[in-house]
Amino acid sequence: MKHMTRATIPDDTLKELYAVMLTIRLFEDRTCARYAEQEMKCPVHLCIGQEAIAAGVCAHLKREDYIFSTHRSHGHCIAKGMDLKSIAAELYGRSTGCSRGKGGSMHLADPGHGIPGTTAIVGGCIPLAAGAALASKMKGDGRVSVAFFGDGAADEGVFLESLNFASLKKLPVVFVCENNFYATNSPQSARQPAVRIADRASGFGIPGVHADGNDVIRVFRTAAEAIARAREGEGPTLLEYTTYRWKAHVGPNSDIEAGFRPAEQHEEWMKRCPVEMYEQRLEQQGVLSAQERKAIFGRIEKQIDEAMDFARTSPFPKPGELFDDVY
Amino acid sequence: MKHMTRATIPDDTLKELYAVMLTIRLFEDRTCARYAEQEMKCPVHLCIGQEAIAAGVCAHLKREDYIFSTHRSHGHCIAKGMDLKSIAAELYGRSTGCSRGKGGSMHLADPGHGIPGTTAIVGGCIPLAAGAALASKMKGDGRVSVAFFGDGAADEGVFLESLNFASLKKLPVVFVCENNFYATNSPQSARQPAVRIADRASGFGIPGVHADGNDVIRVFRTAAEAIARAREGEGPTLLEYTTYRWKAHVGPNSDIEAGFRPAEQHEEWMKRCPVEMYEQRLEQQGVLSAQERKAIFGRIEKQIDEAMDFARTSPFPKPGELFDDVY
Amino acid sequence: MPWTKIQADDSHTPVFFGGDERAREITYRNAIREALSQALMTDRNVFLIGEGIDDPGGVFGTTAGLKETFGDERVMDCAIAENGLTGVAIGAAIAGMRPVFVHMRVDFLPMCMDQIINHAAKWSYMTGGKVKVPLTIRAIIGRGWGSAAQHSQSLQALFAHIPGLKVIMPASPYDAKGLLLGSIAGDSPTICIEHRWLYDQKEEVPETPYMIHAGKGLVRRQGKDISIISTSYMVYESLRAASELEKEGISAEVVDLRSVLPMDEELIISSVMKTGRLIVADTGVSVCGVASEVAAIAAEQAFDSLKAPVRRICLPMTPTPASHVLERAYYPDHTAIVRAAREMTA
Amino acid sequence: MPWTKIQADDSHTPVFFGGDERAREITYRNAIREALSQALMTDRNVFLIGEGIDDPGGVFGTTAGLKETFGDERVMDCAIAENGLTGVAIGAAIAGMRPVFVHMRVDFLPMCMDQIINHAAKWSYMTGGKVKVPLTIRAIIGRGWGSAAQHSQSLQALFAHIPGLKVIMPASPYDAKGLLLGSIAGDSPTICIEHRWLYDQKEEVPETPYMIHAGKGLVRRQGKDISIISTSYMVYESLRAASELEKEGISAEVVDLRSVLPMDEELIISSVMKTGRLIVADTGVSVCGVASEVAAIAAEQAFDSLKAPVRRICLPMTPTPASHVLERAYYPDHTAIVRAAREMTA
Ligand SMILES: Cc1ncc(C[n+]2csc(CCOP(=O)(O)OP(=O)(O)O)c2C)c(N)n1
Ligand SMILES: Cc1ncc(C[n+]2csc(CCOP(=O)(O)OP(=O)(O)O)c2C)c(N)n1
Ligand SMILES: [Mg+2]
Ligand SMILES: [Mg+2]
Repeated sequence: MKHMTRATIPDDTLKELYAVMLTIRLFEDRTCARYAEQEMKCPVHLCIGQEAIAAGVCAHLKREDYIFSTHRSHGHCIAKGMDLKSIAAELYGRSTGCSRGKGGSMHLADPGHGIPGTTAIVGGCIPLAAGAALASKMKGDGRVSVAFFGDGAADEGVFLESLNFASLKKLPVVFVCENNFYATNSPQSARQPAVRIADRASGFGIPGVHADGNDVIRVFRTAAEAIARAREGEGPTLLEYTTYRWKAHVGPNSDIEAGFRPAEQHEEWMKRCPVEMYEQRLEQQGVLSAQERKAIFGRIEKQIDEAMDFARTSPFPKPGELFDDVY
Repeated sequence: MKHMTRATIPDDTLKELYAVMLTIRLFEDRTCARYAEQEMKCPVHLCIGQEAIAAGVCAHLKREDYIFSTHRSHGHCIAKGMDLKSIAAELYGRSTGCSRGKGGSMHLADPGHGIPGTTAIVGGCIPLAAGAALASKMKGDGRVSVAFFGDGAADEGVFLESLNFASLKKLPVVFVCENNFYATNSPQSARQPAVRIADRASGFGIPGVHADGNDVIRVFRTAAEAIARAREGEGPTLLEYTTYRWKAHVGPNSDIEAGFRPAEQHEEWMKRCPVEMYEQRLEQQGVLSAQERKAIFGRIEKQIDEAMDFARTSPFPKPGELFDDVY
Repeated sequence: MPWTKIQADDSHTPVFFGGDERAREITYRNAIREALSQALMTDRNVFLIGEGIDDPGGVFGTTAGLKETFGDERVMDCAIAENGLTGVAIGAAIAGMRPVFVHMRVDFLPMCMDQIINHAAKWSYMTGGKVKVPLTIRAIIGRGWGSAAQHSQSLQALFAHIPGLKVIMPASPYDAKGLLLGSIAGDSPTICIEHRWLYDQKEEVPETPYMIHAGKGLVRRQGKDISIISTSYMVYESLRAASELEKEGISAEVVDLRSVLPMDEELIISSVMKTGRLIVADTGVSVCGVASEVAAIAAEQAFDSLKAPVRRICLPMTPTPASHVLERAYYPDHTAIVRAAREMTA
Repeated sequence: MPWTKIQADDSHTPVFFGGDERAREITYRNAIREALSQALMTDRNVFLIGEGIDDPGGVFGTTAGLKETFGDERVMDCAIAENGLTGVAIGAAIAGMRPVFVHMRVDFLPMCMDQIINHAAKWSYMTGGKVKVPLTIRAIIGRGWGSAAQHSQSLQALFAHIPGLKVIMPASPYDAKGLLLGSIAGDSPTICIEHRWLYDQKEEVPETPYMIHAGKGLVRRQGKDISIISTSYMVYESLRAASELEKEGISAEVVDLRSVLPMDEELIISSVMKTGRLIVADTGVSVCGVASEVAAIAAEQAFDSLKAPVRRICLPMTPTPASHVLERAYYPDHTAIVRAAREMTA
């Protein structure tokens, strides 16, 4: 698979990457629009601005491969192929939700699509991915596991403990750090010395790669190599992608006006919108006509309409279900 | 202080290093001899074979500088200047012990000598040292903190969390990893990929230095630089010293016959006894005559005799003291 | 010691100092902020640390503006690395500082249980009392809005089980300020559990600094038929229940524990001896919880006065669900207390 | 499922299967080793992990020789990195394995409380029951020889407070084998707390694999004047106390809880209803502990039968001291139980 880093990418794949990114963007946009109605009664951590990473990484994963993610997981779950209906219904607290209304936005799960669950404890998902990879290695099932997490999670001891173990056992796991420079509202400089997160890998004998996380093609190519390495039994890779969160840490609003992050920084990154940049690129390369784009957009909007309708017309769990699923 | 790495070391210092190493060795030997009497009713983790590190590092510390250590702390406490009497009495569970009989061998403490306590939770002492260094930085008291810990502790997340924080805040702390290749009876290869522990430092922007931990002069020189860096406000250093534990993980016996570690490995390291190698070196250099050596030996043995006598004639704590010191 | 300048108040008075002209109605949130601010002002060794502590939101307002006043060395934002940084705080405390570690949720404390349980709680004892750990850890309990299993636990019992710790749960602004100042000034590691639903509560609070020491509860409302012994936010549900019960002719006494370790056994016993009936209302789950402890104390030491089986009003033994429909079934409120009281006095 | 081959036994029989010719007296240590060995043999998805698990000492003999038989992939030594490796074990369990994580002491579990409490315990619930965590964690309680504050805690209550976990405390070889096999075969995260002083206990144990499911206690000795409800090693102290009491004409019933979450409420209630008096003897400290829970259950559900105040025989609320003189004052034994029983029946 090493050639993937150079070879031209088939048009279908290019278009699929676009469709996935757009689905994430539009789903999150719709969540914002609906959130004020106060019917999604759970905290939402939106990934608008970070779509390229989910799309570029998951493009290489098979349905049975595992991903583990965090509080900010909508994009990863969508990119991994999860049904929008079951996500929307979970946000709406319905019994048709992927976690039967028990999990909410922070605990999406769909084992049928290789999504065994997401955790809102920072760093928590990283060893879980290593553990699933250990299972795959022991079973010889050929699966790859991916952990998505933020720059904030990179400071938790479990991250480094997981790197150590995964390296020692040469596990088929890829650690994907989405560095959006903030953990809630703490800038990286308040938390870490000025060293790339990717550079922490070498101390554990693991390759660490940094790339622009808003360029889906760069993500696609670097992830290709890491996932191929994992699948071929050569062990883990740490990927660090720099990107930017457009919305507040939690909720549908912007936090820029309130002074949580510098306005110039935000503007700079808004200019580098991963969806738009990619759209232009595809247009320039003649891969995607305006008409096709419209069609994709329409198809996705329709899917989201259906998902939201499904969610809002679904039944709520019965109070007695409170006591189910504890064990 | 950078010149310390080259400059000739004064004879007095050379002799003092010898005396400290020998004190540790003889104290531990005596503990072995006495242990079978079953009057020291606590687990002892002996540091025979590893004396050069404690001696070489602590030689640069002032009385008010802090050290934090582990289950295997006798050597560090002796090198930092702690009274043998109060150590012995603690091993014997007496109220005259440094921790009034509450701590035992694993929890020696002597705040008057910059030893605020030792912890038997692997890795636990590392952030404590960083915290004391933070206090020193905030107070501007010019003190340096040292954390002593093993190769096993280097895999705990807290170690890496501490490196990150100490680097970010440029704390006056030195992390001293005594790599004796084993954690209890697990060899390094069962726990870590083949990368030097010292190499973990660079991912956090910290210098990492490896040296032979059985060569007290190498320890002395490398520690000089790290402690000077810390004292001058340039931040932390990670020192990794390779060495070997002669006795079993816990207790006064050898574990070689029972097959816990390879006999050849053990023999190889016994040939590299830190005390003997140094003795020969000093003799060759004409720094220490046979007569002086004997005098030092005699003086130390007498101190140890006194310490053990003091301990064994000291009163036990009263049962009611059980309820003191909880808060 | 700058702390001698601050007056201690163990007077059991539920509200403000008589005669302090500067007592004003302020919120729980502001009472906490005032305590922190006065501690920072009074003692150079006090510092605050926590992820997001200098956030414009200011940890629900409780730290707002403090960085601006005291600088980012003393109001220190930090990495998400709870165990390591708790160790750092303990190390600093050992070396003479008085750190206050702030966590947005108590759910994150399992990350640093080792440093809390094995180090902070035991250091004084292990060193024969020679070295103290004057560390205060603030942790917030959430509730509602689909926060789900990992963001709405109420874990005070985990700490109350550990000798060497103190665990305070202020329910009122006055107590929040006094208990926090008492804890920061004290020499023992203390966990302060705050409930988010209390932050808007108002009460008269003196401006002058004062301390309340952990270990004393207080009677929030006198009664003679039944004792409702409660913690934190459940004090309000208990008071509401007591009002309703009054209409039915049942006189309920409401006790606010304020501190769950040490726990005010005397007060529990005297209240139960007076009323003969006990309901315990705690914010956590029942099993091996604070409510079990109160019930056990009553069964051991006020047994002869008990006229009816004890009742615990706690969270059920399930993780917290997300859907608001399930949340409604999950959280007990004053109606559950009223129901229990009716049954017990029937 | 290979597990269907193993017969479940919830028969409450304290000892061996009648008719199993291969039942032999073996030690607690060997009963555990046999359970692990049979689990490894029966199910390819079972593996063991733990620091020092393949040590020649074999974790007090309980894993001795297993690496030689099953290889170092399935009997896996590992780094000292409890939180990360517990996460690894949970991840493996989520992906279909049945790991058994072995810790030399329960004191090290605070290091991985987050993965246990926030992940293992909640994963089933958070995923609406779609994903299970079949993880068993073995942790050992120590006692004596100056192990001091950080090496002799008995922390079962911390886990028993967490919905979604199971917590077993086998006191006998038969139970150790059956409960362990039941836990490894089950789909819930289970903490198995073993007491070091039990390892040499002997009992007849069938060679055939069998399972005991968590949640059922048993009466170890029938009595009518007083119930001594106990856990783990304290079962033996309770039995010893019962023998002494018998000489004085006091008939004590000894109940072995076997599992503290779920707890066998029915058995507690029925025993107390029978005897009217309750002593709880647990290996941990009292406050917010397992003993509080048992006392609370009795005060709630067997109140009308209670003839005397409940008593808890537990560790005092201090960290563990090192000096043997203090250890002697610290650890309660059968004499404390006898004294309490005498007072209660006087
Ligand atoms: C262990 C733990 N500590 C603190 C929190 C509170 N918290 C939730 S998200 C977050 C920031 C995470 O930052 P990062 O990992 O960079 O992810 P991002 O939100 O930027 O995607 C924090 C501190 C938590 N959920 N878990
Ligand atoms: C958190 C924790 N896990 C496990 C243990 C049990 N234990 C005690 S010492 C030790 C090995 C430590 O190895 P290392 O750090 O290399 O120090 P050494 O004993 O070689 O000096 C272990 C696993 C412990 N004390 N604390
Ligand atoms: Mg981030
Ligand atoms: Mg070692």
